[in-house]
Amino acid sequence: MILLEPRAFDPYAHLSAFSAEAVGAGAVASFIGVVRGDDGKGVLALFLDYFPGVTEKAITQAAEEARRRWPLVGVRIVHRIGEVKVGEPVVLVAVAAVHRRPALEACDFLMDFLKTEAPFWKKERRKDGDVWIEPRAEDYADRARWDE
Amino acid sequence: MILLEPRAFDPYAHLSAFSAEAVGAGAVASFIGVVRGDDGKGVLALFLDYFPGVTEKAITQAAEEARRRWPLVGVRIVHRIGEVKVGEPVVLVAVAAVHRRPALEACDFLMDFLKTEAPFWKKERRKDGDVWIEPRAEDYADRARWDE
Amino acid sequence: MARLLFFGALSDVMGRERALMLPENVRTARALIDHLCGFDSAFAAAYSQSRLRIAVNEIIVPPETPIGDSDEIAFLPPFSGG
Amino acid sequence: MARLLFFGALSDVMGRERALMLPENVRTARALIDHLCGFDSAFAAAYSQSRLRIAVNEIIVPPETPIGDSDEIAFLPPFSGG
Repeated sequence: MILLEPRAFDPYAHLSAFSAEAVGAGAVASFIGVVRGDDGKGVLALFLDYFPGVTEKAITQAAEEARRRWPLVGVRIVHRIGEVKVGEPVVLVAVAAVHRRPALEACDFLMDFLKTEAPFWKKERRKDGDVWIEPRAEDYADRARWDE
Repeated sequence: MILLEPRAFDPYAHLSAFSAEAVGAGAVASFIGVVRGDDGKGVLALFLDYFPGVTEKAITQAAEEARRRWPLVGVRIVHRIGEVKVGEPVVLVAVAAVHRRPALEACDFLMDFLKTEAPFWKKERRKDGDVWIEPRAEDYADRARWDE
Repeated sequence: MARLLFFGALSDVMGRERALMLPENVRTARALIDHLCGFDSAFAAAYSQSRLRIAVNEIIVPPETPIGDSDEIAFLPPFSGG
Repeated sequence: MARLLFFGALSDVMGRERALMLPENVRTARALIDHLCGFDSAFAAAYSQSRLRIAVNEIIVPPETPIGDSDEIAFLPPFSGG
């Protein structure tokens, strides 16, 4: 399931439902990203722009790519769009597999994808104004680990 | 928090409480291991033996080692002991950090530790009798990735 | 009229969407970028700051891709999700 | 009397706990293993199947570690958690 979510969501309820559906999986790896507010930049919220239709398709393709690389039982990705408040989850990636390493690696792979290759644009709403964010050099390097 | 749990536990409730406590973390990586029953071996349940006092201490030291290697905000490990039914969670590892890679890597590290270096002994109760399980060669190889 | 879409930082300076009758000499995505840089200094400034990707009819394409008046051309600054 | 503890597969054949007056020639963990193998064939069989680790007073130690009658000596088959 790939979901672009315009409202606050409960990642633990998603994870619970996802695990219940992942019949035969012995391993569920997950990643939850939360908007940080206490980093001295005065971030009040994020705003996430996206390209309707294209963003969903890109994420779906990344999930298919993960299934091609690892034997997986299931993948769920929930990503906020629009305004996201400090402290709210902005992304959930959950991967179920028979064994742990495929689940953990695919989760890592999908997060690197979302940071640099999924059509999202992130703006920080700060006390002193709005700033569009680009990935760090580190994010691109992390993504390059998966090049075949 | 390191917890040896003799009864079925709700990993999503743990994860939710853990995230709420992890103030300042932008990233929560987690792993949930579940007892598989449909692998043709006729597994009815697991039984987990442990060394009271020593097992907790070994896991605590592994969590400290993870904190030494990566900048982490928090670690929670819940591991079942005693009888664990098919379909029940047997382990939860949750790691919170400011950024995603430390959280994901420390989660991976701690699972490799639990598979091969934590004083647990796992018996499968199968239709045709009980079988003590030893780690696979793969598990030892995964663990060796972290040797310094 | 070609339909132009702008995302991220570009949408702040250009709005989300514009319709444009493509001039005769603008026949590729790259030529369209040059054209926009020429008549819109805000676009030129935003463009110079980061590598753009171009999607024609929802498919990301190289800048040399031919475009026409029936196309939707989207300008995509570097992605930053997660 | 030394307190011997057995875990995992070993606990099935030896029980969890035994008290043992250490014979005079048994002064290291390794000598105790040899001793147990000699008088208990079930232990010998279980021992031969996998590498044991030894904990003396809850600390994992090399087999050459000295032991005495006031010690707790635990026999640990290969760990398998998670």
